[in-house]
Amino acid sequence: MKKFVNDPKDFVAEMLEGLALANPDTLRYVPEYNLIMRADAPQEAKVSIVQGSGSGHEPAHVMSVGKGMLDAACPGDVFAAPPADFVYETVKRVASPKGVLLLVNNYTGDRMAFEMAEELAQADGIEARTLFIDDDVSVEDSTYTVGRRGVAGNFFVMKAVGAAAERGADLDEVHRIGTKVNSVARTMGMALTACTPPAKGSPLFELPADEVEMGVGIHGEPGRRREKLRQAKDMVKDLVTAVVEDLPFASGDRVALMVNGLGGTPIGELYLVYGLAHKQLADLGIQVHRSYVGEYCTSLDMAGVSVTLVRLDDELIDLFGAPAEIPIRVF
Amino acid sequence: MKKFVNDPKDFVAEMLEGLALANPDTLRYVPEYNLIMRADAPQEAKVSIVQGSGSGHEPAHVMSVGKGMLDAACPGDVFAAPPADFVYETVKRVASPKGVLLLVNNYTGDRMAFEMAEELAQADGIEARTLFIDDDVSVEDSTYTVGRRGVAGNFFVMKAVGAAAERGADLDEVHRIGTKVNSVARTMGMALTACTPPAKGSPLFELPADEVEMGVGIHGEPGRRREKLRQAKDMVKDLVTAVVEDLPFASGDRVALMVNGLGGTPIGELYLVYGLAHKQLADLGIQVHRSYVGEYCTSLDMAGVSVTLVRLDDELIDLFGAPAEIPIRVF
Amino acid sequence: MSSPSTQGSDLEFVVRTIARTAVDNEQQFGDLDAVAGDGDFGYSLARGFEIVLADWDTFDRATPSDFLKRVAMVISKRVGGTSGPLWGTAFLRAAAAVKDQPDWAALNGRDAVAMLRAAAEGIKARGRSDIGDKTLLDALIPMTDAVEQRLGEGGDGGAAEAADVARVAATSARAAADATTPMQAMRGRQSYTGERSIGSPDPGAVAVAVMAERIADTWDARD
Amino acid sequence: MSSPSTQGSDLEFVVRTIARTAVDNEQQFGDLDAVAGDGDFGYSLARGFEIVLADWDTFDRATPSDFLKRVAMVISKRVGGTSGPLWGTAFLRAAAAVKDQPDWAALNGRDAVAMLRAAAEGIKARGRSDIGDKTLLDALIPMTDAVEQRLGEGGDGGAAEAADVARVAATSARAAADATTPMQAMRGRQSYTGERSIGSPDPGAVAVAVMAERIADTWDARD
Ligand SMILES: Nc1ncnc2c1ncn2[C@@H]1O[C@H](COP(=O)(O)OP(=O)(O)O)[C@@H](O)[C@H]1O
Ligand SMILES: Nc1ncnc2c1ncn2[C@@H]1O[C@H](COP(=O)(O)OP(=O)(O)O)[C@@H](O)[C@H]1O
Ligand SMILES: [Mg+2]
Ligand SMILES: [Mg+2]
Ligand SMILES: [Mg+2]
Ligand SMILES: [Mg+2]
Repeated sequence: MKKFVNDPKDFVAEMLEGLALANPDTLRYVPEYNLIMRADAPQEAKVSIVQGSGSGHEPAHVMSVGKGMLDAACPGDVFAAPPADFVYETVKRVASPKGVLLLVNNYTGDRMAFEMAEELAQADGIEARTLFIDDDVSVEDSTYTVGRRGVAGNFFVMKAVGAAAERGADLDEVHRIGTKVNSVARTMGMALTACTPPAKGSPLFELPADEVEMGVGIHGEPGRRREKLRQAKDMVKDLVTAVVEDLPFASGDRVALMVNGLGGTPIGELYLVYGLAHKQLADLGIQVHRSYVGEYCTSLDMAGVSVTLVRLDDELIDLFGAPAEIPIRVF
Repeated sequence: MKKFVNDPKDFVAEMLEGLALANPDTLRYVPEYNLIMRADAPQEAKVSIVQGSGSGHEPAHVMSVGKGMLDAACPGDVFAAPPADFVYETVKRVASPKGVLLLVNNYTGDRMAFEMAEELAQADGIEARTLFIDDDVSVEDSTYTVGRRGVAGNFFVMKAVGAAAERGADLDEVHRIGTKVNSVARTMGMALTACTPPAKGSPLFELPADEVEMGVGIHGEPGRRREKLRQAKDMVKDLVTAVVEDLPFASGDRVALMVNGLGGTPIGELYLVYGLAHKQLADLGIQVHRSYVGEYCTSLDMAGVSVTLVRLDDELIDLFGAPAEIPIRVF
Repeated sequence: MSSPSTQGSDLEFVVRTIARTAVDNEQQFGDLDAVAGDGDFGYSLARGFEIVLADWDTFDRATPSDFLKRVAMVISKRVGGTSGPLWGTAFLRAAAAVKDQPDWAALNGRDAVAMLRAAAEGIKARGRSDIGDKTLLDALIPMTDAVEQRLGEGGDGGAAEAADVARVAATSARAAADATTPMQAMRGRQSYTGERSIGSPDPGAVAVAVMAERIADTWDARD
Repeated sequence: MSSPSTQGSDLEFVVRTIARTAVDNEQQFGDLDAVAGDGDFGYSLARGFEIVLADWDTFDRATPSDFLKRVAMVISKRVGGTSGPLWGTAFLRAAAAVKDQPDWAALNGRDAVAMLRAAAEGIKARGRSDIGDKTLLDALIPMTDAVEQRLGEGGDGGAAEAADVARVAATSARAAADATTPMQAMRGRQSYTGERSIGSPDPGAVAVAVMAERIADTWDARD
């Protein structure tokens, strides 16, 4: 394993410490609960937004805490949902009179932790509501699973509910908006390489030099199929087609298009993929209104991409364009 | 080679096309010269800023074109300086009555291309001036080379001269500021893995599983020494020490600290490295005033980091904090 | 605190043995999870039950229910992933099942069955899962059925009968865990691997069996 | 356009042979650069001279100087990396060296030496380099010296002498290129590798030798 790591058990804590040191004015770090929160949360006049998940998906979600996005994030260990109690403690700290919205990607462990935390918080009189995100189109037969997984589409939910909350929307309204975004967001990803969890020290699965995993999950879960490595244009075509056909997106739709790197793929390649996807959509009469190219929801050092489409309307265009101030900035 | 690539000869062109498609309102792409420029350049009242280099270092420099940063970037092929003519054509297109500042990382090919372009532009009556950036401390014995290399520190030069130009500073003033930033910026990098240029299709050098290259260049050039992989804290300590001792930085200094990923290292690890570097500086009495964690100047898919320190004064703090609008954004 | 020979002490013995088994088998349980899951099952369980053992003497023992609630709290607080909420819920529901029985000495076999049933129901509810999904329920429920049946057959209620019930639990749990091998996982991380989950036993079910066996093996040596 | 038997035609022959050599040896030159450099030398040269050959018939040939300037422009325009500016400058300076000689037919051996010297000076200035730095200068300068010496020895100025001068150039360039093997690179990407550059010849110097050899080998067959 070649990583910047000390004792792997300290990986998450040391990453969060670095994040807090880099953002001393805006963030607060509570080590007992792996908790990163806005220094100025809770805001009395605003619904608080919380998201948690396993670690290893950075910048999701700890680096998306800030004005206009999350009020707090509570990550677990690498690829493991946080303990319910961490979530509960997080909710208590950012509890606002206007309520708390909990965003959760749809995985068994995460669902359970957040549902338990919601119950505990409600027992304390905190108005808390949970919203599940499940944008991944790659799990086709959900009868064998807990349903579709939440992946990079969660960014759009965070952004929209964060913007709405900042403008004073109440919990019902914020929940409605988040649900709507989730209902029009679709994602599919693919891996060129496996990822290596620090504590495991070796790749999570074996992927031969000439094979890729189509529809991979962000914890390295298998997706639709394993297939031969091909030219970018052929692989991207399959990703875009799967996403487009799922909602389905249709000619005349305005969309947000995100090309998300899974951690090991350089941004030059991401822009190449973006260009291919954009042109494919244009050929279908689908108009890209807003573009997102970079890393949003990663799988440690996995080389790969995911493509997300969100069908836009005027409300979403307005919310997506709202300002935000989070640790992920470049200058 | 596992990359998102079609014909490797088209890699740079397709990346630039994607970049232009993702930023239709703000950028213009001129395929004949690999040129990315602000759609609204040149601005009569503003010195124009141009930077070029080989490709493969994205987001440097094509994704740093925009208000407050570069007016244009002219990349060459992967790791190859652009032809002088590309630079010349770029300068012509963004020539402003207030002049053009050319930023160049100090490599033989780049120096020559930009010097030739400067001469050609001056022959056309364009006021053009070139500034060389050489922040890399890892080349110790520069009698055997063309001197130190320009690496991630170039970001700070771009940001400062971009901000000054935006405020109307003249060419002398912009050149003075850029020279000053370069004189107080120091960087050192290290690689955990080699990178694979698309056209080569195999890693540029061999690095055994338990070895790292300390002081690596951004084209995979060797640096100070090859050594055993160690815990992050030990390796980061050596990087920070080399950078601090070079200027040298001293107790009481205010600095900007950048932890730059070389392309294959996930941001979680970058923040872990950031925390270690920040604390080491604090122990030395050096105060981090502004932090930068992410990818700024990469080497394709190389896993590794560089650490940059810039000694700040009030003028630089003001310029670094100025607004900018470039393709690298997250929302 | 209850004396070594009371029923309350039997409950403490059972819980402590579960905890020790989790800690001692971290590696084995993790390896089982690595076959079709993500390899963290042993790590998660061990981290939680380690703290249960460390905090052992500090738990409120006013009633059996209070005691079980403390155990549940530690697990919920410190264990992440899927196992934290499932095992935490199991202990919390077991606590609720005996909340009307404040007397440690009066706990009996029927209470044991009630606690196991409540735990299984809690896991079902929390995990949206049921028997047949290839989870620890596929060991826990058959084991509870076997224990209930054995108790229905009657006995002298003395030490010999209790040891025999423990043995029945162990035997039935092991058989049930073995029977998960040909099943396809319908819940948890394993389920995304689809058919790749067939051919190895469910880690959670095996853990239940190993715990029950250790209880039976050490029943007569309990203190 | 000049007739096949003029001096002007010899210049065209030399330039065309250089270009063909660059295109035909892309792989070999690249492999040489991969030893201690970054492997792109063959690619860069070939891309430029490919265009020189493609545009061959379109070049302005009013004077030898105009012609060389066109070649220089193509190289400067299309070749990146280090080789573009160096070879572009070399041709541009060669053009300047004969700018007072508008007559293709009047070009002679002294002009050839002047062009080679000017090219070398241009490379030195552009590359901030000199003989001994392990670059193509270490083949180009000794070759020019040898040619000048051979011309000083006098001859009939006829076809036999010209062929002999070409052979002298090839022999001296090859010997000089071989002599770069034990040197340590002081310029270009190779120089960062420090002592790792010792033990293999400089790709640029070898390219000069291969070009000179092909000129000598095909001198009598030129058209
Ligand atoms: N939804 C569920 N209901 C009941 N038990 C489950 C469920 N999901 C997983 N399990 C049990 O948990 C075990 C795996 O636990 P663990 O490794 O901690 O979870 P994860 O799958 O999140 O990594 C499985 O072997 C199974 O017995
Ligand atoms: N500064 C210089 N002056 C003269 N020749 C040089 C210089 N740098 C490199 N060369 C020559 O160029 C050759 C390498 O060319 P190329 O591979 O295109 O450059 P790069 O080193 O930028 O990859 C070397 O073998 C050497 O002969
Ligand atoms: Mg897990
Ligand atoms: Mg090169
Ligand atoms: Mg697991
Ligand atoms: Mg080279």
